[in-house]
Amino acid sequence: MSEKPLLLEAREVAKHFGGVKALHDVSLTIRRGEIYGLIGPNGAGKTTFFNCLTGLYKNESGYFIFDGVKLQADAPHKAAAVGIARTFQNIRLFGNMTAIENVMVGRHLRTHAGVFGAISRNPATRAEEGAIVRRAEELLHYVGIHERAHDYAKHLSYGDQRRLEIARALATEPKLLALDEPAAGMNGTETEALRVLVEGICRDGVTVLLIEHDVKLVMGLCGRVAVLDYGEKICEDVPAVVQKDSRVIEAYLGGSVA
Amino acid sequence: MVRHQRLVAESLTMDTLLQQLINGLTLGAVYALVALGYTMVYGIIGLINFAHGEVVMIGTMVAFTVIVFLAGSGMSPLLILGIGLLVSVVVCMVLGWALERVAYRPLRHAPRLTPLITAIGMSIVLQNVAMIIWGRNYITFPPMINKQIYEVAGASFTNVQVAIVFLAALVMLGLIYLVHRTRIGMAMRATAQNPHVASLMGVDINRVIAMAFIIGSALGAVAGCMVGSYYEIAHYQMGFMLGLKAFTAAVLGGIGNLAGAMAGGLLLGLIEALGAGYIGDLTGNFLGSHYQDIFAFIVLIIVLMFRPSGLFGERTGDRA
Amino acid sequence: GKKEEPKAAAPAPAPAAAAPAPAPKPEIVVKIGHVAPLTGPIAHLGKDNENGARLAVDDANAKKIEIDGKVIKFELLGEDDQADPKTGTVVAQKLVDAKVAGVVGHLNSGTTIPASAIYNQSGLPQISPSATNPKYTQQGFNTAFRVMANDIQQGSVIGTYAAKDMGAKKFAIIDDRTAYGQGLADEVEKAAKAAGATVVAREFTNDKATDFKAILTKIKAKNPDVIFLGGMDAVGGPMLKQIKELGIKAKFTTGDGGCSPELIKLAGAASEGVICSQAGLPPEKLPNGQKFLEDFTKKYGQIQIYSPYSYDAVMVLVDAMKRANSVDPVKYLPEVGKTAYDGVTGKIEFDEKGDIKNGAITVFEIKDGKLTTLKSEGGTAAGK
Amino acid sequence: MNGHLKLLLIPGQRPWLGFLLLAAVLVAVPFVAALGGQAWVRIANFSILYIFLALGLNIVVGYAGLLDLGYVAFYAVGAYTYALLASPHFGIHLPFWVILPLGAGLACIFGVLLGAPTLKLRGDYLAIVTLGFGEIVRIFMNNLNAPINVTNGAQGITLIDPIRLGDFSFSQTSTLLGVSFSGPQKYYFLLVALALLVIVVNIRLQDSRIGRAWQAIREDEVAAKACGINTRNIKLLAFAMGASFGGIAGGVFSAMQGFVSPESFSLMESITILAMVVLGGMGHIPGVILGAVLLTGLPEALRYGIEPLQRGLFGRMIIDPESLRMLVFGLALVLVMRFRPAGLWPSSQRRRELAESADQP
Amino acid sequence: MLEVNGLRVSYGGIQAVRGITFHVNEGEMVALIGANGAGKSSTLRALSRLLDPAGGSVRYRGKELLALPPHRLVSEGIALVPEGRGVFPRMSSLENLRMGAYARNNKKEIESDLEQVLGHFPRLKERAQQLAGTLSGGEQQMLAIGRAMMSKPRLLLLDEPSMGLAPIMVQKIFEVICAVASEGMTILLVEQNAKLALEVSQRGYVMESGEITLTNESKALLTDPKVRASYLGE
Ligand SMILES: Nc1ncnc2c1ncn2[C@@H]1O[C@H](COP(=O)(O)OP(=O)(O)OP(=O)(O)O)[C@@H](O)[C@H]1O
Ligand SMILES: Nc1ncnc2c1ncn2[C@@H]1O[C@H](COP(=O)(O)OP(=O)(O)OP(=O)(O)O)[C@@H](O)[C@H]1O
Ligand SMILES: CC(C)C[C@H](N)C(=O)O
Ligand SMILES: [Mg+2]
Ligand SMILES: [Mg+2]
Repeated sequence: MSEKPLLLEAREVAKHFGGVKALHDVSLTIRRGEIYGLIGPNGAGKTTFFNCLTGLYKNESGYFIFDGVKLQADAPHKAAAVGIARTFQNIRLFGNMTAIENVMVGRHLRTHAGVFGAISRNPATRAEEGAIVRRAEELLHYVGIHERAHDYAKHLSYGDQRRLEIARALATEPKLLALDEPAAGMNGTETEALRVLVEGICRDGVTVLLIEHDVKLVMGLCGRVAVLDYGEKICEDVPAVVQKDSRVIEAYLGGSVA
Repeated sequence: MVRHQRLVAESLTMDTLLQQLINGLTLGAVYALVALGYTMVYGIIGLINFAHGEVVMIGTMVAFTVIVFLAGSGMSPLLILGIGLLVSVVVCMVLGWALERVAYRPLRHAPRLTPLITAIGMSIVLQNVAMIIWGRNYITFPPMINKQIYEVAGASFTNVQVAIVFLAALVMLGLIYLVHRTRIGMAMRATAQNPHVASLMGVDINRVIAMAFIIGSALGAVAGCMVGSYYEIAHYQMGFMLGLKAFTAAVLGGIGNLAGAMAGGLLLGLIEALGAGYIGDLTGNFLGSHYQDIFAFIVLIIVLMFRPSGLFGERTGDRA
Repeated sequence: GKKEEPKAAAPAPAPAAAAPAPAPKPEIVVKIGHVAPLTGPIAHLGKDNENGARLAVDDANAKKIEIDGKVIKFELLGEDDQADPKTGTVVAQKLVDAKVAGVVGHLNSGTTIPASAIYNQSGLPQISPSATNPKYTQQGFNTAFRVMANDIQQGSVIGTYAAKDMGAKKFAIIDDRTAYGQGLADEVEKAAKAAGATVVAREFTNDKATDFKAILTKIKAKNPDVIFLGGMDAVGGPMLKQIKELGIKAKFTTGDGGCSPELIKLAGAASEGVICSQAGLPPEKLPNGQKFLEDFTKKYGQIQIYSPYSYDAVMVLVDAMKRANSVDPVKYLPEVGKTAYDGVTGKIEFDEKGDIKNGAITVFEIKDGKLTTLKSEGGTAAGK
Repeated sequence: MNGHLKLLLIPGQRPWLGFLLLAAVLVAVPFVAALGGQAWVRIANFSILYIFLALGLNIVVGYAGLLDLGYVAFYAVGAYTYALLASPHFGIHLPFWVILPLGAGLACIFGVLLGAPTLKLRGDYLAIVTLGFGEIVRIFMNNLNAPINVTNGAQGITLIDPIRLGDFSFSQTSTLLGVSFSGPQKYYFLLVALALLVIVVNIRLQDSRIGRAWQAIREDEVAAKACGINTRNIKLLAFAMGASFGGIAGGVFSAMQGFVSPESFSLMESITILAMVVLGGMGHIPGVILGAVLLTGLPEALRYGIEPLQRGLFGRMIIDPESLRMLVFGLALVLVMRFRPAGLWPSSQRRRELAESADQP
Repeated sequence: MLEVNGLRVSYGGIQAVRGITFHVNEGEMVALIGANGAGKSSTLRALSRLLDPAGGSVRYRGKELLALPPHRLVSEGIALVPEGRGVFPRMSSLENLRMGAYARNNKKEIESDLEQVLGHFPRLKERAQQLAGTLSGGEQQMLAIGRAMMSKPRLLLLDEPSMGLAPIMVQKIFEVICAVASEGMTILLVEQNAKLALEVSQRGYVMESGEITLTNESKALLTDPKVRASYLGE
């Protein structure tokens, strides 16, 4: 495992909101091809970490090195451009667009047609448009919601919306896929299906960073797990070790492990 | 060259500056009063009530009518003014209620821009109704109040100006108290942020929204009376410009924020007064008072570039 | 059949007018168009103009004028151009379509100018009672006339008056940034400078403003002898009050836009001592002036500003028809140019451009709440 | 209906018959209108001009969801560009095919300049800033007669050249193939050609990568960013596109009127154009067209209709027709929005959105 | 206490709830489970009048609920913790909690309840002045539950209270739920964590595509092979 090259390195990332230290000098490294878990109690700073990574928030200090290059993530679209895609804890789909259109938007980054192409509908543009549709269809298949391709995103059930968000993120051809609580609101059976999906994504060469409160899922999926508490990393290791860490149990897991 | 410098010196004297500050402050207070009404409605349903300027206009018109009617009755002027104000407040409250009921309530769930167009439509309707009732001509305020002119350090102001500034401050404080310290105020804020959940908490949102319109319109009436007694002139189209300025003021301060509306109004008044008063001299008459309205917008744009939700901008409570 | 072929085809499409001799019809209808903004901020002026024209039509009808052997019944077609240039062209076309024999209007230069091209193409005489932008008659249209002094004419009179007769050395000039206010104020500035005075302050406002304290304060610091306003009475009224509140001592002068009973109404006591100018001669000096005043007031209430001019404009058209003995625009248009008519505002003659020739300008002072004549400049025969 | 129009306008689809029909109707309009008088041809022309403007604004408001209350600024830029380069004012008389693209380009630059500082702003803040820009442009046009006389201030610019192709001038009546065309009728055909152009552009943009990006921004800007959309550029693009249409419309307006002055570019004009977009059906091309035609035509139709209507109802004139006319106009706005909140002719999608949001928490 | 009869909900043309019938007895805790999109949230929304049902009746303590305007429910003793939390984003946590007690008058009682709720959720105490919209997902969930409790309901409708909560908080919240239930509050619980829901409740209903397909004692449902396969992920 440790031979695998680094993909993401976070160095002493810090973020405050007024008096609240949401992230306090958090450092961690993620290797290519792994599924890396990020857990911690509510309000520990997990989502904030995602937001800093993807350029939605600006961290006050520290930095990220992604794929060997220091991230200039002052704008989310730049983060997406270098290969970081994400989903949102509170699902953020384009509700009034169909499922397939949502995924097609995800292709924006990797396609080029501009105004003149659009107006003239030249062969190159038409070819590109065709490719976008095909890729979007493939991705919907991949996450298993192709039957709903032409339904409005907001009409999909919760679980399907989560899948659609993943498909949209994958459409940007990410190297790192960051998932924020993808299993929230799913029952055991649905979570199981999600596990299979995430495993597949990883197998297909995308590194996954996963925030999740479903301990069973995290422990089953992740190679390594970091635990945040009050903005600080209190532990980072393989699941088996993390699960036994007394600080983690006290702050996060509580008495019974679900 | 020499002459130019002398002119600059003349206009930069202390008494002129003081006078301009007084001018700006009064104008600003007028804007602020109107802006408070805008903000009241905006704060609760996110609607730019373009018809608010017309409510102000109706307020002025009604007050004028009542005062003219009573002018010969031998009552004391102060009493007549009071009655005028009262009647106008009541009429505007009814108007505000009716507006909400007839024009806006059916559109609660409509796309965002729909009520905006309705508001514009209502504003046209109200203007033309006013034109039919009060005619096309300018109307003057009967000289009821003895305008007292005070002089301080070379600058002059009137009792009406004092009353306006005082009243604006009073109204704003009252509103802030209402919105932030009372139960109905809390219900208003909750309704503004999530009407469905607010009704789960036991808030009758129809009532609360109607209240906001009624209070906003009452403020409009008060503003109308102030504007009327300050400028002593009224016209069925006076509401449009006033409304626009007030809207600008409200945005400048952070629309939806009461203190912001007040601050925005005052700031706008001061910018206009100082802008018109000094820019000409400062730019060697390259820019003059004909660019007065531009200063206001430029300040607005600069403020919004640095504070995208206005000076006192509502804290957003948005996050990814 | 195809419609409108201006000029060339004009004789044909004026059936109401033409219908030559045979039928001994006692009465035929001749339509006269009138355009002004009847809605919007200056609708009060628009209605005033329309009322003036209406009174003229009524008076003309009362006289049972006979042209080419027929009794003419005039009918006024009043249109609202909303002071909007685009609407102005649409209603102009509408009047052309309706086959009016001539047009009185529009009120604003902004609508008068684009509309004038349409009237010109159709060969219809157009007389504006109130558009004062010099450009209106400089376009080379033989159909464009006005019975009102243009900004240059008037500006120089009032400017010179203030500098010479009032002896003002230091001028403060304000305009409302409308075509009218701007044009007039510029001319006053020129005249004042020509007369050796200096302009110590040039300030601006707009036609919808009610608060002028900022610019007035600035003016106060410059201590002028006279303040000139290029703008309307609705601006002048509140401005005068604020001048008083600020304790400014300078004399206040303004042009026709502010030279109205309305100004006195709006400014109240503060209007005392205001000097202002109007085109034409004072009504009391004119035989028909007083009667017009009485008739108008009885019928429509107070005059705003321009109704006497729109009254005259209609009468000029009627007069030209009489002289040409035809109501056909093609025939009587040349006669409009040759007008020499004694109107309620003075003697009306046009120069080759269509501007009023040697138009009289009268300077008034407001005394005891009334416009009192101080002096008349120019103007031919009738006045002097 | 909706589908029909689309079919008619998207080349490559079958129904030639429909195409011909539409063409026939379009050709017939100026002649039928002329039966009611040339004024109706002019009204038709203004309707098309407003279709043009409304479709331009539709890109900004309808597609990208940016509330722009200062659209008239671009219209003004185009109009003045034409006026200054084809009138005795500077004594320059360039041909229209030089000026129109120039005006479009200039307006486009303005669009970007004005758009740039506003990008961070949300909803109504954007509205007021664009409103401010619109006013700034108008105020400059109104005042740039001194120290150097650029725009001739409030007096406006007169004697602007009509559009002319060789010695075929659009302002005069001329006979072609035995049919006589009045000036307005000729402008009509020019305007129709331009309008078809803007319609095609609108349709094609909507169904494109760019169009999707606009819609995404409208739906959820944060999510759009996270999808890698450079929201700044995409928004600027919307402003620029919309603005250049405004610029062209302005140029044609200048030529048609022969006169421009700042009063044609007031805030009310921006508001009217916005009302056309919203009232017709935002984001939906046939709806926007309907909105533009209706809002230009209605006040004029009322001009003809209000008097007979009143006489019919009450037997006499109770209220001045013109007060009533605007009153009815205002009421019409209110009523349409009341009963068709998504616009008179919304896209099926929007109608659906609305139906649902009504009972959604 | 609550009798639902033939309740139907539709969105536009889509039927989300197709005439379901169930009841909740006084003092009971009842679980409603089902897959994504089964119609559970729609049911709760209809009960709490967030949306108008297409048909059916809801009797609550003998009264027809559907006849009441939504804002009267809270004074009848019904509170909902909505899906997606529905906090007032630009009000502080504290103000949100106070909004929960909007329909109550007794100031003293309100203050002591406030202390109690903050005692349950110390995290909220730390974040008392923060705008609710900026709270983390889990914090908002606690706030929504706390707010519902502030109204002192007789009948508490919970829509996925455990969503987005850390395991330790899930435990905590279920402890709180059980505590209030033991004090006599009646609870209708919608949960994806079916195992947990069935463990704490007395009875359960299973919803599938807008219909109730199964009902039984919770203990029995926990061992039902179909339930185990479909909802417990085994
Ligand atoms: N925009 C903001 N303004 C103020 N405080 C914030 C903001 N965003 C986050 N916080 C605070 O920062 C802390 C970390 O929040 P974050 O959303 O990262 O938590 P989290 O680990 O994702 O929690 P959860 O598991 O509940 O989603 C929280 O206490 C939260 O209240
Ligand atoms: N606002 C809406 N508009 C249209 N359809 C909706 C809406 N809300 C829900 N639906 C549809 O109604 C059905 C039931 O949804 P509901 O939210 O009640 O399910 P649920 O059982 O709560 O699912 P979950 O466990 O995912 O929350 C679903 O098919 C969903 O797609
Ligand atoms: C009514 C006035 C403002 C009209 C002015 N004389 C003009 O030329 O436009
Ligand atoms: Mg989180
Ligand atoms: Mg649900």
